Amino acid sequence: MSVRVQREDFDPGAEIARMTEGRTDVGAVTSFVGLVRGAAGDGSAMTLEHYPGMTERQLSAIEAEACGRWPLLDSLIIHRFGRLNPGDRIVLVAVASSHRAAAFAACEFLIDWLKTRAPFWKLEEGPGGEHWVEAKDDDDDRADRWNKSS
Amino acid sequence: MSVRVQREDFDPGAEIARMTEGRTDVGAVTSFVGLVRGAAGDGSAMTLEHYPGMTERQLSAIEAEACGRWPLLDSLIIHRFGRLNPGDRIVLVAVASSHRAAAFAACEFLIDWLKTRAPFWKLEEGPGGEHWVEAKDDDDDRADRWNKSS
Amino acid sequence: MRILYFAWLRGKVGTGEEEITPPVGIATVGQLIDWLKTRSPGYAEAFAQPGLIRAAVNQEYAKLDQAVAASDEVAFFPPVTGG
Amino acid sequence: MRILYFAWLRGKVGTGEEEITPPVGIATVGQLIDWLKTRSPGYAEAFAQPGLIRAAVNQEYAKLDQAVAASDEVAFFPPVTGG
Repeated sequence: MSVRVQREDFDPGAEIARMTEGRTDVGAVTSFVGLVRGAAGDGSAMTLEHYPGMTERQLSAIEAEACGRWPLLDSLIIHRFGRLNPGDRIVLVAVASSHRAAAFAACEFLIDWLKTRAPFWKLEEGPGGEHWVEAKDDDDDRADRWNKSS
Repeated sequence: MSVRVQREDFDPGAEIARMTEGRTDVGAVTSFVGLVRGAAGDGSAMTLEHYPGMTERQLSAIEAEACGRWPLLDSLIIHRFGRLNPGDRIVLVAVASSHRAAAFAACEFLIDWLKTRAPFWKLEEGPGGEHWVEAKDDDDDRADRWNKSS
Repeated sequence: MRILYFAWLRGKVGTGEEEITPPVGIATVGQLIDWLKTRSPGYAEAFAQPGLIRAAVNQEYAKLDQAVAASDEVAFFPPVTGG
Repeated sequence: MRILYFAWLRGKVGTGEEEITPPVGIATVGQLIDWLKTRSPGYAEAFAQPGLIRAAVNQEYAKLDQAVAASDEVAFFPPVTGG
């Protein structure tokens, strides 16, 4: 179980490989990579601000919650901050478990909860200048699903 | 959209990276890696038999079904055959989409359908000799979920 | 007609692939199975439990009432266990 | 008391971080907000829509009735948009 908040890019393949290296109890690894969308060169870069300290604390709490809900063998959250361009990776969530049902559920839970709980804010650069991205009701709805009957 | 059935191992990281290379419309990449479980050296290797021709045809049909159900930008299924040891990778399913909900749903759909439709059979080596793995009702149930609402 | 057998069906019938010419009147997958069962005790055993057999005609899943012709590739196998 | 502001709240109050000593009687997050709003038009604007404000005390999410003390780190920010 680990959490990393960093300015640098990450290598999803290396991280996924590390989760299974030298072990034979992992039957399923699920992963989610989130990327910046936007036409290249249209100026739609963004800057991710975060709350150092609280971010790591919240991500660890989210991971602990997932570990309590599903039988996980390992999990990893990496989230970048700073200026990012279209096509850049933002976030990686990866989960290892004996079975795929737990691995899928936990991975989706982690990104859903992260989206509504981890203190990150996106400042988008657009043709009309910078603006702070507003939170989506849809994200709240997706996170809320996990509070209903499991 | 592509399908590969091969004896050789694959590199999940390289495959995931290839799905987003040079494009800025992908917002989410989900992946599933299935691995052989079992204590190392306990003789729990297995041999995966398949039906050459029909396997590729069924995997392509499964992929086409997923593309019809969700707005996918790319998808990939790699499935190995031959003798595999505990810790070895068996299967990779990866999906790229603009948004994460479609990427998660399609990825889980693909592995659920693959498990009940793609003509592969596992011959396990155990302490008591070889035996053919029996299909699980649970896998049928998981695949059937996708026939219900939405 | 080309017939393929996979997994434990192959062991019971004793071959993975054969060319056969069924008697006149064998027009469906179900009739083919009934005829195959008469060929030897091994075949009879392989097809003893219909619920454990899946069939494909020309590499597509097929039901018992699906038509089969001399030029078809017909496969029999247990429920799949990949992934 | 250390107060942090993030995203557009920082722009409206004009700083990302400050040390303040609230008057006696400010015992909860809600009371702190009410007092901050009186400090300048920028603060008033930042906290004008309570539904758009999230608070954390010592890096844990907090509700309006949560107690705050002089040694606490209190943060205000809009709903998060990471991931």
